[in-house]
Amino acid sequence: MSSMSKIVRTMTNILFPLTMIFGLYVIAHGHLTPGGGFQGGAIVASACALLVVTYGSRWVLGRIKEKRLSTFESIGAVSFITLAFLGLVFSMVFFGNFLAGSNLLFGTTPVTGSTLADFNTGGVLPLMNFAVGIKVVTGLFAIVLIMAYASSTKEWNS
Amino acid sequence: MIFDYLIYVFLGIGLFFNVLAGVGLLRFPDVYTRLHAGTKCTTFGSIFLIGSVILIGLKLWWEKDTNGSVLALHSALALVAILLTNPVGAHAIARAAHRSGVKPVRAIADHLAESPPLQTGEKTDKKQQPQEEGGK
Amino acid sequence: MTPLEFLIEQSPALIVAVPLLGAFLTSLIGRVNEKARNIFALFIVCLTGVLIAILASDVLTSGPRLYVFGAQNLQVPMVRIIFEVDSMSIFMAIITIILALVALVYSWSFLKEYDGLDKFYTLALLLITSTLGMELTGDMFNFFVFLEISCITSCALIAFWITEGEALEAAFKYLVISSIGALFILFSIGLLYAQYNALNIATLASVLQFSFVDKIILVLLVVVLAMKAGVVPMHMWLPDSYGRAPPSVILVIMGATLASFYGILRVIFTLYGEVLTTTMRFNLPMHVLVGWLLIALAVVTIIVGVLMALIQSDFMRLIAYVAVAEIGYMLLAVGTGFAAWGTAYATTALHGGVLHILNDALDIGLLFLVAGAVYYVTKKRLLDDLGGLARTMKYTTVFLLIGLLAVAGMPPLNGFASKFLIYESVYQLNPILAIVAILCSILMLAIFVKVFYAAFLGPQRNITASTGLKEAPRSMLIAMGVFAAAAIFIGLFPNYVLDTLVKPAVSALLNHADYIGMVIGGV
Amino acid sequence: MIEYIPYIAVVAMVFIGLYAVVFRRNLIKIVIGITIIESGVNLFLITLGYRGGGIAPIYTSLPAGTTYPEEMVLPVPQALTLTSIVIGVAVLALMLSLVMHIYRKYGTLNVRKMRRLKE
Amino acid sequence: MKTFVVTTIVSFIIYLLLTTGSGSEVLGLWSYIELLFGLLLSCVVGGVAHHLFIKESFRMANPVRWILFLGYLIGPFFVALAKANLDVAYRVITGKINPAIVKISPGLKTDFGITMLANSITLTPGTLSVDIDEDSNDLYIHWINADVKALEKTPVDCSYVCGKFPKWIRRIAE
Amino acid sequence: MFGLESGSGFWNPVLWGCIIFIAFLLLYGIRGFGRSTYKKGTEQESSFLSGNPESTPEEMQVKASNLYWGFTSSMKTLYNGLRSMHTGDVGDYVLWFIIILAILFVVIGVM
Amino acid sequence: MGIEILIANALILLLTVIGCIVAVILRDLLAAAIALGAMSLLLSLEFYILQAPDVAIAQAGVGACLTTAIIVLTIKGTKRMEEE
Amino acid sequence: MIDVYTTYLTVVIALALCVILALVRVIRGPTAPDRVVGVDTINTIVIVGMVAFGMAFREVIYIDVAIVYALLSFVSTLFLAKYLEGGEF
Repeated sequence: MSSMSKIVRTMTNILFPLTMIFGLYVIAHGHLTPGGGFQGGAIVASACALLVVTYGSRWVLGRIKEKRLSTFESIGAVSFITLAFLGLVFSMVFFGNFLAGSNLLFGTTPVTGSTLADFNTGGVLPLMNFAVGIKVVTGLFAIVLIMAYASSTKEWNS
Repeated sequence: MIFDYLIYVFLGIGLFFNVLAGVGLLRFPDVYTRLHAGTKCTTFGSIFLIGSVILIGLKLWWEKDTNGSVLALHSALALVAILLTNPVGAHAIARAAHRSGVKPVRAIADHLAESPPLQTGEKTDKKQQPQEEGGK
Repeated sequence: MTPLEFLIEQSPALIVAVPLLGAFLTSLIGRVNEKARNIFALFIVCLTGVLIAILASDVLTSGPRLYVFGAQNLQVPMVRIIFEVDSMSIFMAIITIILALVALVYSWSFLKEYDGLDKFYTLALLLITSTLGMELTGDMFNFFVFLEISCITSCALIAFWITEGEALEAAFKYLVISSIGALFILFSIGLLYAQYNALNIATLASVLQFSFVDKIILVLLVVVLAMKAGVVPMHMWLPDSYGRAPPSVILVIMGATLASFYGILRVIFTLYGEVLTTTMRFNLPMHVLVGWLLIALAVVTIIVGVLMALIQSDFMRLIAYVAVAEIGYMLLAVGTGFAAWGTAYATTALHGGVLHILNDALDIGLLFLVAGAVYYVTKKRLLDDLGGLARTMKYTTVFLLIGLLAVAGMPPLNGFASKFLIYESVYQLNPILAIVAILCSILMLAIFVKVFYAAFLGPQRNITASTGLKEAPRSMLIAMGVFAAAAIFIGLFPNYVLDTLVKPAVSALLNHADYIGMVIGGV
Repeated sequence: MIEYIPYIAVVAMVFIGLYAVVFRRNLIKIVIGITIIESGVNLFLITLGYRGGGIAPIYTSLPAGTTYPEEMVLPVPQALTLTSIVIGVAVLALMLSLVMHIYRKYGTLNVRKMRRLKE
Repeated sequence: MKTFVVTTIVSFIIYLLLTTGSGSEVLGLWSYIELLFGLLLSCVVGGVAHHLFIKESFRMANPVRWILFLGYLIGPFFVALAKANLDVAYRVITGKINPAIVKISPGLKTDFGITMLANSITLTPGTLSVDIDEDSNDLYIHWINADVKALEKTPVDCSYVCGKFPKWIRRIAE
Repeated sequence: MFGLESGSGFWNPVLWGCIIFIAFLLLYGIRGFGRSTYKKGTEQESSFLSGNPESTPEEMQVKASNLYWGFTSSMKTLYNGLRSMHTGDVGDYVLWFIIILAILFVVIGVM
Repeated sequence: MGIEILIANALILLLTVIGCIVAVILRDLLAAAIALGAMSLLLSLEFYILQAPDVAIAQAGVGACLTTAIIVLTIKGTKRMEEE
Repeated sequence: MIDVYTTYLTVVIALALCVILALVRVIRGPTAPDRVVGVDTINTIVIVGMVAFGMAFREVIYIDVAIVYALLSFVSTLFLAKYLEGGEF
């Protein structure tokens, strides 16, 4: 509801894209470095929590509805499972990595050992990381948002 | 050789100020003065500690070690993050402390307590930010 | 490869994946149309049922199945997720899917007037997924994950009637105790991994040493799973949550509870079976001691469950305590079967116990559905406020009679068939146990006489003329009718079920070497 | 040597958490206790995977000429811990939202007063 | 649109810093797919955050200001920071404090400017920004060693508390 | 096809059905020996109470919670113990769990 | 493998356990939440020492920010002091 | 060239001692803001400690954790501060 002081708000405006790009970096490089869908998702969700704490939950709810968040969450989960089913379709194995070694998107075969991290590897893993990331971001953000809203509203029920 | 001593000096300064922060936290009488110690000293100390890492990274970069230079770059980003967040956090804590009713100990003046209650910036903010932005 | 063969080959994965996909698709479809969502959820469960039937026909004819996720062949290190399906798993999967199907049909009209149904369907399908996963998996850690998912989803489902404080209280208690239990399971899995560097049930079973640490692991696993199954004195969460959740939710949760019971069977017979039957202590084989420990827990469970059920005045809570006692009967049979490993009556006891899992699901499920129908019509929980329901709810009364006679073990209903086998075999182990079991069964009948007399006979109480009383809606009657018909069918033809499903399941439990050899030989 | 010190901490954390759950009366304290137990178990799992002098299990950062099993810390316990952390967040969020609802209904956070369901 | 582009570019620069050393195709530092993907992610960030990142104007997009800003950081700011720490060290050891919360009105207009000033004040000798008046941009400052002479006026003169900072910041941010 | 056999006993629903049928017939025969003068809807139906006014059916029906009063009051000590066991306190739930764990640790650990 | 990492390890674990104890003992729930946050960040450092950066990121993201955040929100929604 | 490993691990030990000092403040702190100040200080020290560890182990990814931490500890500080301020979330 109430927002914090102007100094905090300005710094939030600067830090929000910074945190977000960092979280997306962690998600995108999940198959190369530590991190992945969950960790990056938690970081991005924290960035959104930053918005909640500085601007108040009403302000955020005026911009994005909780229903849309849960729709996105379902979409993330569905796309994850769909990738698994695509593995079943293309390589006859559930969760099959049908993109690995295909030289298409993310299809390069990785080089073993201490090399420069090649982004274009991993097959379906980066895609799955993104699906998980969408789910985690929206899920955690929805949790924080709803709890923030509920904690400062006196007359809610259900 | 000089370089090594420089790093030791950096580390020494950094550690000294970090310890000073801890001591200050224990010795000062109230929240605001503790914030002085806890914010300034740790920031300054971490500048020097991370600075030493950056120095080593620069040296490694000179020696064509990619890993080391990337290390220094990331450390610099961590330093930037600290520099951005630390003072704002201190400001938020100080404001919270004042609003939750902690009086500064031995204060000879308190203009904030005398002034009328301050607005939070919600209304002005809404004027600047019309509602149509959400969906884009 | 024909499509059917492909389906058979992939079915273990699909059984888990289809409801998982359905769970999230339902909430998307629910945005568009509510009726379509209900139909879709039912369709998903039916599809899963078909897949389970396909897998069952394959497993029952040609032995256990191994399924490795994401690999064409098993040349990689054994860190893959492995599903291993034998007759016991498929037996439990059939029970789960029957309960789920009936629950969804029942909730069609039972939950119509409440909101938040999107989340209900999502969570119910997730719970079904996790229950099936617990039953089909061949990997300890995977088991933990599914167990934990089932904890979370069932907690959220227990709190379905979120406007009632008691439902929230029950959900909180359940979540506290089950998450602590799950953490202990994780701890024991860590110990197992540290010792043997493997997480596969079969691999672990083949290398288990029964050192001191293994004893700790055994106790941790068995006690936690017993807690999840509701064994006294760790049963207190069960009446709380069963008494306060909607019946259609209870059915699904009951599937998870029975899956925990299946976990006990899996741990004792498959994981520790080899070791316990060959180790000797104090001139006694280890399995006798463990079996008698289970029997002791079981007897306490039966007695406390029945005695507490006698003094309950809340309809659903009463049935929940009876469910606790029923768990005790199963555990008694399993303990007998384990203590008397190798004898003929041990097999009989296990037949009775495993058949009783099915019967428990059907009978207690039927009783909960009846209680739900009573609640739906009268909006009252306490037995003291009810009366004379038999005048208006004729079908429900008949179903209640069938259910309570079946639970009390009266012929010719299904409860009798399994209890008969249990009494017979337990009598041969120790007559006193059988006498206790029979006495408690008689007390159970007395309990239901109380229910029938107080709620269904006598004058109608506290009924205002405006609301009136009607029969329950049709979908609820169908759901109850399915269970009642199954109860009568199993009561009349126990041999049919025994031969097709139970005997393979019990032989899968007893011949753990097959289960182990499946992985060791397969790699 | 380093791999044995954390076990003491694990035992301490699990027992502290159990103490909080059993003897503390506040609902939020119970939740905190469960979080502490969970942290202890996570630490236990990570410690199991640790090997003296090992390096982090990352494919691309292997030193040249080394192979998988000898030099690396075991990766499986870390995967297990990650899963456990994920589940822990879900449990925590669910519990805390339940606590909020219970407070609205019962007007108290005391466990002893939250006993409408007994016997 | 303009805000979107600027936000995207800024986040892309941060992404580039994070992924330095990922390949050797572009300038020996990045690989093509990394750049492509980074651009995509930056667009996502730009789409989400552009209204927040740039609120008032594009004043700060001017590179001259950035150079000034760097000069400010390395020059007066760092010196003040060092002085501040020696000051705190002195007070920690001796325990001599004479605190007050005072009001100053630096006369800065923009949000960014006042934020910069507040942060500088927090990190420099003996002062800590406690609160801010949203309308008039007046700062309330906790001053660890208050000067009695300065307290005679109520908004206290800036030069006692923060030296030449407002001038610098006015040059950078306004 | 029908029936169930354990080591020492057997169960056959068909046989059971025949026996029940015969028993039912017997009962029906016995019923024939009853009084034939009973008439519905006459004074014979109403109950006879001397002294007190007649109570309504709601009052006459024993409530569910009082139904087994004799049983519960005769086993009062047992029930008091059981009631005090079910405190409804989360801490106690966990405590029971830990107690069982400890007991089994001791029992199995000794072996 | 020097003695340094041993000492660092032991120190950090000691601090973690102290954090746990403080989180349990304190009657002020907000203070307990703060102590839990401190505990979880020290735990993250310990994961770091045990060569698990992956877990450390997760623990940092979850333990440092989200756990504290939602506990604080819950305290806001209920009440702060633990009653007797 | 100095021995990076030993040096930076020593730095970490010294930082752990600083954490002890701050933790005393967290335990003793008479008011909640005092505890928050203590935690804030611990946060900064731990971030520096992470960077030092990353230098000692020579792993870039370890420093990523420090960046994450620097960004996220700010959020938790803000949550605590806003609660103390008495603002509605």
